[in-house]
This record gives sequence, C-alpha cells and structure tokens, in this order.
Amino acid sequence: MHKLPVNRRTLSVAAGAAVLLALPVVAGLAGEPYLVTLFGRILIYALAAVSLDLMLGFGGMVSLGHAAFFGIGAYVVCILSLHGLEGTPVFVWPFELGGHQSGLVLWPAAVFFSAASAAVIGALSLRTSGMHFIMITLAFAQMLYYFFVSLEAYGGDDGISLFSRNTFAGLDLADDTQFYYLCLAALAAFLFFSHRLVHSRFGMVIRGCRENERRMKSLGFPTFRYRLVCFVIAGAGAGLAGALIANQTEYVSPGLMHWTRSGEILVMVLLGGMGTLFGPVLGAATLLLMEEFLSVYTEHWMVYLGPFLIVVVLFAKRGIYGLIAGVNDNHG
Amino acid sequence: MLEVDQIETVYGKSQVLFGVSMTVREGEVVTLLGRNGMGKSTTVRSIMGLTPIRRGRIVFDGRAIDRLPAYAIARLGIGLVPEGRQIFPNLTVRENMVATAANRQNAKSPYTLDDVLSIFPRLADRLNHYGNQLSGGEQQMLAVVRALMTNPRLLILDEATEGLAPLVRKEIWQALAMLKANGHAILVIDKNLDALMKLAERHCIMENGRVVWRGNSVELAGDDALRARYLGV
Amino acid sequence: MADSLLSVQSLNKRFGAVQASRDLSLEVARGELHALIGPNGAGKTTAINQLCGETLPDSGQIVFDGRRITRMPAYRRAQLGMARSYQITSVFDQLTVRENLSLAVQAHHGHSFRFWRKAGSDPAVRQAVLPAMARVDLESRADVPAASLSHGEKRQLEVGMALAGRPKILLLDEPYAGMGPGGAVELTRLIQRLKTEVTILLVEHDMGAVFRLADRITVLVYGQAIASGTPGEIREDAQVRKAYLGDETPVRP
Amino acid sequence: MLLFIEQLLNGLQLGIMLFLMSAGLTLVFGIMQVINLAHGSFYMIGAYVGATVTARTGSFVLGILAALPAAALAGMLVEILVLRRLYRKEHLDQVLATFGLIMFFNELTRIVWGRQPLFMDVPPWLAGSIEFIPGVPYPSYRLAVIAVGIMVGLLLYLLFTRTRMGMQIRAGAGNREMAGALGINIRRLYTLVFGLGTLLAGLAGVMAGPILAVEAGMGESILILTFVVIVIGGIGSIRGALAGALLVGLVDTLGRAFLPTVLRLFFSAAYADGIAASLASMSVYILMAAVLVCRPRGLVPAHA
Amino acid sequence: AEPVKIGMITTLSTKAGYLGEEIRDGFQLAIDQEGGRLGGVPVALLVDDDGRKPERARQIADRFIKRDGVKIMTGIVFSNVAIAVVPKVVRQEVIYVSANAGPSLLAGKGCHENYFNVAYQNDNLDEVVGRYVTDAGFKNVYLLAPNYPAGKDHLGGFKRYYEGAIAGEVYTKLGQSDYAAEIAALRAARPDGVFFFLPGGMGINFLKQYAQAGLNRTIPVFGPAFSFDERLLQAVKDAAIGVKNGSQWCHDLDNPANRQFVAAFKKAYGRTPTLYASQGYDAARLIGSALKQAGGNVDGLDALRNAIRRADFATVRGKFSFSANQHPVQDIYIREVVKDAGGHYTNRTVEAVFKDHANVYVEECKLK
Ligand SMILES: Nc1ncnc2c1ncn2[C@@H]1O[C@H](COP(=O)(O)OP(=O)(O)OP(=O)(O)O)[C@@H](O)[C@H]1O
Ligand SMILES: Nc1ncnc2c1ncn2[C@@H]1O[C@H](COP(=O)(O)OP(=O)(O)OP(=O)(O)O)[C@@H](O)[C@H]1O
Ligand SMILES: [Mg+2]
Ligand SMILES: [Mg+2]
Repeated sequence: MHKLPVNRRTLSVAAGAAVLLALPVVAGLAGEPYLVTLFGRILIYALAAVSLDLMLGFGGMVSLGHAAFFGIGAYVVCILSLHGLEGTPVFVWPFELGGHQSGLVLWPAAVFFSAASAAVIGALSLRTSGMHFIMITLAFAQMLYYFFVSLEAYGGDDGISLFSRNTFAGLDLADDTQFYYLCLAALAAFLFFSHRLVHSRFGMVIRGCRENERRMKSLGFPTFRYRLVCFVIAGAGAGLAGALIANQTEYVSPGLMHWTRSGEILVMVLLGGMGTLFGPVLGAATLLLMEEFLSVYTEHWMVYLGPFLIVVVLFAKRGIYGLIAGVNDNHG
Repeated sequence: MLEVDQIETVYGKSQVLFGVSMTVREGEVVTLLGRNGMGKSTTVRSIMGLTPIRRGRIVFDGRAIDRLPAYAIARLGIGLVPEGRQIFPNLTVRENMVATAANRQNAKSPYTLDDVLSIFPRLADRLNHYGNQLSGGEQQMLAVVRALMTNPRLLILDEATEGLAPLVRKEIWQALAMLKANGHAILVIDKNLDALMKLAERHCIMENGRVVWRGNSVELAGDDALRARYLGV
Repeated sequence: MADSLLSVQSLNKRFGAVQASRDLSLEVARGELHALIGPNGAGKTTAINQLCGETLPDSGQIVFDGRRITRMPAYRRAQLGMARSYQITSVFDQLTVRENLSLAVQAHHGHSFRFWRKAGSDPAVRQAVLPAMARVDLESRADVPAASLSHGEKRQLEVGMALAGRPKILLLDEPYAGMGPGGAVELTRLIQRLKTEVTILLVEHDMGAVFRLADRITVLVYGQAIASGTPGEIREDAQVRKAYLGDETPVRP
Repeated sequence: MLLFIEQLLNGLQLGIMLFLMSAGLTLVFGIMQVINLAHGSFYMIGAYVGATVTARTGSFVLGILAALPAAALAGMLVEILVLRRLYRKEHLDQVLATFGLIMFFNELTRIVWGRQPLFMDVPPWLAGSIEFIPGVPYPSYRLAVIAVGIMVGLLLYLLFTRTRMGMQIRAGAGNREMAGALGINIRRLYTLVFGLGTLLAGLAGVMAGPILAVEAGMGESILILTFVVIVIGGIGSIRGALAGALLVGLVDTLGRAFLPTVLRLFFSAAYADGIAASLASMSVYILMAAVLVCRPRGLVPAHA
Repeated sequence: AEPVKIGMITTLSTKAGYLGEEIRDGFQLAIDQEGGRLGGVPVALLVDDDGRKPERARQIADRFIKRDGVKIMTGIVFSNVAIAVVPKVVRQEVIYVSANAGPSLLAGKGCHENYFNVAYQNDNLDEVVGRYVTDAGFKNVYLLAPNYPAGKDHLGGFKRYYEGAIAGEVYTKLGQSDYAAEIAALRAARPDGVFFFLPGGMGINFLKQYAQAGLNRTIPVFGPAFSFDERLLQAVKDAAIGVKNGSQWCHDLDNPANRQFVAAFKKAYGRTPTLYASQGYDAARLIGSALKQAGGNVDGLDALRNAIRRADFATVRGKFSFSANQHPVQDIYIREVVKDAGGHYTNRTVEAVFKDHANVYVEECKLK
C-alpha cells in the first residue's frame, strides 16, 4: 500500500535512532554534557518499559509490579559487587556465591536472578487474570519492597552505593559517553530481539493469549507455559535495565521497587503507545524529559505534567508513537 | 413510521452502507435479507444510533432520529434484539428482564414478567442464574424477552431465532404473528425464508451495502433466480 | 464398539440445581457424523465442554482414541486431535483472518517456543493456512482483522479454525447459527466433504441439516440421552417429536 | 486475654474503616469497572475541604456537609471532562489519565493549601472514650466511624441489589452499548454514579481527617490498601469488599500485635522482632497473594 | 563578576515537600538579607526538586556540575538521597554542605573532606532525649520506630544515653497510618514513658491517635524534633502539647543572630521558622562566611574548605564548630510543645542537656 519505502513510521524511527546516536557528540558540542547521563537514564527506563510492553502490549498481562524485577537486577549488581569489593561470599548455601566486579559476570547474574524471580512470581500470579493479575503482581512487588526496606545488611531503606561502575570488556564505564553507548546498544539489542519475538510463532501465541486464552487452549496451546515464558522474558529485560540503572546512579534503594515506580514504567508504556515497540522508548523519554525540564521552570511542575498525560490519552490513538508515526496497527 | 433515507455508514475507513433506503409502516412486518456481510446488521445499528451515519436521514414517527443517542431512540419506542444475543452477563435472568423494562408509550396492556415467561417457560426456572451461565438458546430467549419488556412500538430482530430449538423457534414466530396482529411494527432479519414469507408482507434484499430488491412475499416466492442470485438458495 | 473413536460413559455434571449431564453415555464411531440434538438448555454445549476439557465432569468417563482423557487438560486433548467450534463466536478479534488460522495451524505443528523466525514466513504454516481459508471461503478477507468481519463471516472463521489443525474429531457446536441461507447451503456442502476425512460430532438446531448429514443422532433432554439411532429411527420416535421436533419433521431425507 | 480481645476489636475496627474507604472504590472500580487511580485524590479533597470548613466554622458537621458535595462535584467534573471519553477505549487508558489526575490534584492542593499538613480534630461531642468492654476504653470517634461504615455498606448493598438503578449500572458495566440501545441514559447514569463514588471517597476522607494526617498525597497510601481490600473480597461485590476489609483489618492488626510474641518462641528476641516487623509490613500483601493464588477471583467473586 | 552558583537539591514535591520548602526559604532569606549576596559575594541559588528519588537527585547534581559549573551544593532533605548523591559529588571537587540529612555513613566511614554537615548528625537528637529521660528519672520506656534501618539508628541513638529499662521496642510498617494495635500493646505494657521516631505523617497519625486513646495525659511522650516542627504542629495541635523533644535549635533561643533571624523570617514568610529553616539559614551563612574569606574564589577549593572548617559565622544556635569529621559540635536542647499567647502551637526551650556535643562517628572517620 506504500509506494515509497519511506513512510512516516520508518522515517520517525530512523530520526529517533539518529538523535540517540548523535546525542553525546551534539551534547558535547553544545556544552551540555549532562544530557548524556540524562539520556542514558532515559535509555535504561526505555529498556524497562519495552520489557513491560512485551507482556502488557503483546501478551495482555497488565503488571503493576514490574519494578520488582528492575530492582532485583539493580540489587544483584550492587550486592555482588559490594561483596566482590570486600572479598566475602554473598551466601554459602546451597552453593557458594562470591562477589564480582565485572559486568560480564554481574549483568548476566542480574538477568538470571530477575528471570528466576519472575518465574516464581509469574507461576503464582498467572493463575489469576485481569484486574486480579494487576493486584497480585503489585502484591509481590510490595513484599519485595518491604523486604528490602528492612534488609539491614544492605542498607534497608537507605539503599546501598556502588563503589564504582562495573568493568565491562575493556570499556571504561566511568566515562559517561561510553556508558551511554553501551545502554544504547543494550536497548537496541533488546528492541531487535523483541521485534523478532512478537512476529515469531511464540509472539503469535502470546498475542492469541492476550485476546482469548480459552480459545487458545482449545486450539491446543498450553497457554500457561507460554504466558509464563513471556513473563520471564519481560522480567529478564527489566533485570538488565536494573543492572544498568545501578551502574548509572551507582546506587540502589528499595524505592526502585515501590509500586509508584511500577506505575511510572506502566505510564511510560501507555504514554508512548502500548503494543508498539518504539512507543515505550518515546514514553520514557517524554516522561523523564518533562520531569527534568518542567521542574526547572516551576516547582509546581506536576500541575502541568498531569494534564499533559490526560491530553495524550484523550487525543492520541496509540500514545505518542501513534501521533508521530501515524500507525494504528499493532505490529511494532 | 420508520423511514430510512439514503443512509451511508462507515466503520473507520471502510464504508459499509452506500445509500440504503427502506421504510416500515405502522403495523407492518418488513424483512432485510441478504448474504453474510452485506450490511443488514449495520443498517440496524445505524437505525438504533449505535453506529452513526455519515449521510442520509432516519425518521421515526416524523422525528429525525439520526443524531439522537441510542438511549433516546430506544425511548421513542424501538426495541432491539441484537445479533449475537448481547445479554448482560453479570445480571441474573430476572435482572436482565427488569433492568431496562419500561412502558414509555403507555401501551394498554404492557408485557409483564409472567407474560414473557409463559412464552419461554424454560427461563422461568433460571431466574436467578447469571446471564453468562445460560445456554446459548436460553440467552437468545432472554434477548427477545428483554426487548419485549421495553414494550416497543417497533421491534427490530436481528437473527433472533439463531440457536433456538425448532419448537421454540415456532413459538417465536407465533409470538411475532401475535404482535403483528396487535398492531406492532416489526423489522426482522432472519435466515428462515419460509417463516419470513409467511409473516412479512414486504422484503428488502441487500447486497454490498445497497438495497437491490424490494417486493412482497409472493414475488419473492415466485422468483427462484432472484433467491439464487442474492440469497444463494 | 471396536471402532469407536470417542466413547462417553455415564457422565454427570451439575451446576447448582441444574443437572446439565445426567448419566450421559455416547459412542461416536470412527468416520461417522454423529449429531447431538435436543431442546435449549438440554446440556449439549456442556457435553461438548466436557469432551474437550473446558469443564470437568462430576463423574463418568471419557475415552478418546483408546485413551482415557476424562481429566486431561484441554490443550492436551486438542493436541491429541480434538477440535471444536464455539456456539458463541470465539475468534481473535485483533488478529487478521490469516493470523487466526495460522494460530490454529501452529497449534498442531509441535511447540511454538520459537522466538526468532517470523511466523508469517514459516512455509509449513503458510501452506496449511491457504486451504483452510479456502474451505470456509474467506480468501478475499485474508488480511482483515476478525473484528471487522460480519457475524456470518465470523461464524465461517470459527469453523475454519476448528478445521485448520486437521483433527481426528471435530466437535461442532451450532455451526449453522448465524449463517445466512446461502451460507448454510455451502456449509452443508463443506461438512459433506469433511465427512469423508474426519469424524464429526455435530450439535445443531437446523433440522434440515441434521437429517441430511447425520449418520446417527442422539437426542438429549434434561442432560439425558433419551434416544439414539439413525435419522430414520429418530424421526419416528414419538418421545423425540414431543420433546423437541414438534411437527417440524424435515421433508427431504 | 483482655489484650487479645482488644486487638481483635482493633482489627475489626480497622477493617470497617478500610471498608468505609473502599466503599466508593467498590462502586467505581468494582461495579462500574473503571480503574480510577485518582480515587485517593477525592478522598484527599474531602479531607482538605472538611478540615478547612471545620476550622473556619468550628463545626465538624458543616465540614462534612461541605466535603461531600465538593468531592462529588469534583468527581462529576472529572467524569465529564476526562473519563467519559475513555470508556470506549482500552481499560488502560484510564490508568494513564487517572495517574495524570493524581499528579494534578496533589499539586493543586499544595498550591491552594500550601505544603504543610492541615489540622482536623475530633468534634468535642465524640472526643471521649466508651468502655463497653470493661477495661477496654474505646475512642467514641472510632465507634462513630464504624457506624458510618456499616451504614454506607448497607445502603450500597440495597442500592445495588434492590433497586433498578443498581441493575442498570451493572448492565452498563456488562455491556455498555446494549444498555444504551435498551433505553438507559448510560452517560448520565455513569456521571451520577461516579459522583456518588467520589462522594463516598470524600466522606471517608473527612471521617479520616481527625484520625490521620491531612496532607497532599494522603490518598495514595490509602489507595493501594483499598484496592487490596476490594480484590481480596472479589471485584464487583459489596459483601466481598466488606469481607475483604475485615480480613485485612484483622490480619494486619493481629500480625502487628502478636507476630513478635509468636516468633520469639522460635528465635532470639532481636531476630524475632526484626522478622516479625518485616512480616507484619508485608502481611497484607502476603494475604492478598495467598487469597488470589487459592481463589483467583477473590473470596466472594461476583459474576461477570 | 559572575555570581557564584549554589546548587540546591531538595524535596519540594511529595508529602515531605514542606521540608524542602523550609530549607530553601531559610537559605533564600540569608541571600535576600544581603541583597543577592552571601559574605559580600554575589550568588545565584539554583533550586531543583528531587521528588525524594535518589536517582533524580543524582541527575540534578550531574546537571548542576556539568552544565552550570556549580561548586557548592546543599539542600538534600533525606538521608537515603544524601547517601546516593553526596559521595559522588564530593569526589568531583564539589563542596557539599548538608542542611539536614546527617546519616552515620557520611559521618563515619564515608566522611570526606568536601562534605560538611551544618545541621546535626542523625543520632544527636535522639541522644539528647535519652540523656534527658534518664536524668528525669524515667525507668521503663517504650520505644517505637518504623521498620527500616534509620528507625533502628534513631532508637539506637536514644539507647546510647538512656539507662533505664525498656518496656517494649516496636517496629512499625513504613508509612503506617493506623496505630490502634501498637497503642493497645503499649498501654498493656505499662511504661512510664514513650520514645518514638515517626517522621512526617506517621508521627501526626500516632500523636492524634495516642491522644484520642487518652494516653497523652498519663504516659508522657518523647521524641526527636522531627515530629514537632512548627508546621507539623499545626496539624496536631493539642495532641502534642507538653511533648518534650530533642533539637539543636528553637526559635526562642536567646542570641542576637537568632532573634534577628526569627523576626526576619516571620516578616518575609509570615510564619514561625522551623528547625529546617534555621538549618537552611545557617548553611547559607556558613557558605557566606567561607566565600568572604576566600574572596569569592571557588576555584581553589582548599581555601574554601579551610574557611568553612573555621565556621566563622554567627549561628542562630549560639555556639557552633566542626568536629574532625566536619559535623557540628553544638549544644543540644530539650524543647517542649506549647500553645503560645497568640494561640499558636510552638516549641519552647526547656534546657540545654548537652553542651558542645559532637557525635560518636568521629572515631570511624579518617579525616584529621
Ligand atoms: N465493527 C466493524 N468494523 C469494521 N467493519 C465492520 C464492522 N462490523 C461489520 N463490518 C463490515 O461491514 C460489512 C457489513 O456487516 P454487517 O454486520 O452489517 O453484515 P450483515 O449483513 O449483518 O451480515 P451477517 O448476516 O453475516 O450478520 C461486513 O463486510 C463487515 O466486514
Ligand atoms: N456455568 C454454568 N453455571 C450454571 N449453570 C450452567 C452453566 N453452564 C450451563 N448451565 C446450565 O446448564 C444447562 C445446559 O446448558 P448447555 O449450554 O449445555 O445447553 P445446550 O444444550 O447447549 O443448549 P442450547 O441449545 O440452548 O445451546 C442450561 O440450563 C444452563 O443454564
Ligand atoms: Mg448481521
Ligand atoms: Mg449450546
């Protein structure tokens, strides 16, 4: 139906990619180097939001506890590198787990632990559906939140600081620009993976489950397994984002898991356009940028941000992505 | 009583009705026929104000209704038995019947719960079940009852006999005949040509969003080629 | 019965005060088209639900293709070759016709834990979808989302999805509902063709179709099988006429 | 033993208080099926308006009388301007919009009333304690809250099960389009019901004012708890909400009161206190997760 | 010359927003009094709201440093935010002057030559109550705090100087609103006093409910100043009257600097300043004194640091110097909540319990 290979959608995605690629250079030239960390944070939240969108927009699983996995990823990195620094084991039973400093070890570990907890939480939560699912995911996240709040060994509510960013395969992560590109690469990789995923057989099954789980069962799909795997993948994505945020801020606290954080990630997805892959990226960028810049002009910035969200809901069909790219399909 | 004049209706970008016109007179039974997907239900939705029309006019009792919201149209005395039952799943059978019951046109002998239950005794012992616990046929009966309980002057039935057992279907046709005898107007969509030809005086056949044929039962019965062409029988 | 594909023994199912299946026994022979008829609320859909595993019976036994499946989850039964269509249309509204059918096909091509390759370009799936689409006459609507199909078209898709997985037995719950008169004729033709390939259990209120198609008919009243036999026998059964058929005896055999 | 009875009473009382707070949400979330995260904002509006008017006039009753219409009007305005446009859209759009509303209302109260918490006290005629179980004096104000909670619950129950309006609301939630096509003015009905829901939120807010801190953002802390109550009870059911509220109240209170003692039987004192405190913090969520794992649709599921 | 930029990261939104507002207003007052200068040096105060989120605060700090070239920062309200932000900024050659948060980590192992605290070390305000309660002859005190490490720290501070028995030690849920169960248990334990640390709304709720249970007349309550600042008191009123609380400052302290500050603050903002405002004001004055000595030059940090360490300014607390870990050495008071002649709820100084009190973390700090 498109005569030209360039349509609004590819154009806007390409433009977005160009902006992100060029950002550190431009920011350096413009004398605003702090933008690099700001956008780094945006990329990380975008990663978390995309992972949520995988299960929300495509799998129809509305979770209000996604920040739990984000937080777990961050804590794993902080705790392991803390022990790595002190040279003490994290635990000795059932196997001995020592600390470490290298991102090559820590980040997969973060992903693994988030995925594992997603597997447990998902297995229990997926027995419910709809609003109940929203609330049970929230419940588990809040349990984790209170657990970490009272976990004195790792700072409790005060959180713990990372002594320095992890090492990573010859990169100097303390350098904001290098760290930024690493985040960008992680986001791009995850986006590409998600793109393949939603169009794969597995993706079809997930979308089918979103629409009509009963029918999926009668067609012969063990839907529970598929949804659980989707939940775990989403959790793993959030865990990776958590590992990155821990490195970016070099600090982690239970606030990262509070339900309001889950709510924010959810809002990013919805604001950007759920069921689209690039939408959550836009949503994260919009929300964080508005927060950053509105607060400079007025301390009552929320009086403006709130109505802005409402206006987007009322007038954009599929979030901001829908506005910009002018799409109404759900094929990312 | 009901005049549909050159209406055009779209769903999003795709146009479905291209100038449909038809009338239903006081006390008359009219049918809409046609293959699947030709726009019969869309016509009904347009009349009820469920899908806004883009062009044309709909007049009921001398009043233009094409800009009214659905509830206002219903209150003028049009009762709908929609396609696919659409009963309220979270209400019990009794609640389904009384929630929207009304006698806005001050009918002399409005339907009561007992009246409708005598038409469909099957529902009588299901009164406290929730809508979604009923069998398909029971739901269909309920949809008919629900429309009757609004005591409409014009009753619109979109595939109202779908999924009903032969005996019950017969009951419905009898009930419709009775309604007609009492002076109600009826617009009906159904696939039971034989029954329709007995009940209705006028038929409209739709194809691709247009009315392509109008006539009475005798003409329809006599024209095998017509039926084969537009209805596939 | 040696060649029985599906055998049901004294199934009972109760919903509160309603006994939806009462000591229900049923044999469906391999290759036959068995019709299940009865008044509204007799328990036909409930019977189908128990066969395909959406509802578990209170007691009784179901044997399919030599295996006891009474308590097996629904998806396992589907994998064993049991497919159904729903009385109340149940398709994937946001997906296109093609995607709806692809899913149905995919279900029978092993597991779908394939994360990378595009489902749409999977030749195995694609090749199976086309004939399925052709069978229910929806080729021209291939890329239309199911939500924008008319009621009748959705009914066609509903049957198409049941067929797409090449099942051993088809449980059709009122496939004629919502089909226009023309569609009904076509559906009859389709089922006639299918009869040669697959065993069918048909629940239907369209007596014309039932008596034209069925090899054997079981009549259900209040959850109980009150009669079972060839169409000829059923037509003559006084009890059945009284409870269900009335005087609507199909003229043409 | 006396202490146990008192704590039991505390639990029941907390439960009823939670029920009063969830009553409005049951209506809007459970029955209209609108996910209104901003419900807490109307609770806050009720508390602020009530506190202000009470402070100005010195009359708690006037405070209540002002708070109710304020919350109801704010609710109806929000319904007309925002939510009404979202019923046809995805459920989740409501989440986004009402999240925006939370921000807006919180900041607005800060602009209007400033940042510090407001004062609201128990009216003198309810200030004392009543000792209806010997040895256990109980604040009369809390008893008044319980009475109001039970009354509201009863009224809601009657409204929903005994009146046609209740049926029509549920019909609208079950199938909005058909309800309209059968002659229900669903728009107006929803505006009114939403207003009633926020009125109840306002009532809860103003009743909570003398017991709790009246501050911007007070709505959110209560919001999640009320969601928990409704979900445990079973969405859409008023009896369920009551059951959920009582259960949450009891579990929370008894957990806080007795977990340390129980755990001390097994662990060293300091260790036991630590775990007990953590478990007590989580008890409500553990309860909810356990209920949902065992009964995925809540304790008293409504049919939908 | 360019004004010296001072970056203030503080909490203005969320329920705790009034704390940041107080600090900012106090700080701003000092600048306004000098007509846009501190210590005679023109300054520009950049304020941003951290929303109580550590990462956001981190982000703001980054912007202040990289874009605005800020060399002096202040303002953080909460300890967890400080722990996230301070270590990073002080390593980037920025001076941080804490106007509120004083977590033990930053006083002890994590101390740094660029980090100064002009308010208090977190434990100080509990320690003073511990001493006072002991001196006043209480023998059996009941303790209450939220279940998180800061809660335990605060109770720890109290216990460090309290010598009597402990009737019960209860940790409540963070953000809890109903305390009926705790109050019932408390009554049953029959203590002769209650010490609690419940900041913000938690404290309001507890005090109101405690009074409604009628216990405020029989069992006296003590706590650090956090639940008794003049703005919170407006929300608690009578329920708090008579409560003794520990603080390093009170608006009625009789010294010229304080009299002048309180009057000016009331005039400028129409309300009685809280201790947070006094801390903001002192932070500004401290920075001003240093800027003056360094001649407005913030590039050579050594000079600035040394100047700050001298603490050569007229503090509203009367006496003030820095300990080795660059935290206050000051008098700490017990105050009492009263209703003043004008019907306002406020604090009155009872006595200075500690003279020249420092903190216990000095030992852990490697600075010398
Ligand atoms: N919600 C919708 N969105 C988009 N297109 C629609 C929608 N509903 C129906 N259509 C399209 O409009 C056309 C007419 O549909 P309609 O339902 O009016 O047909 P019908 O004559 O009632 O058919 P049937 O006998 O199958 O019910 C069909 O081609 C259908 O695909
Ligand atoms: N989940 C349920 N809860 C309560 N009752 C139910 C439930 N499902 C079905 N029933 C009742 O069981 C009976 C049998 O229902 P079923 O759907 O099997 O009938 P059916 O034979 O398919 O009827 P129809 O021809 O109308 O589709 C009905 O009376 C119905 O009300
Ligand atoms: Mg139709
Ligand atoms: Mg059925």
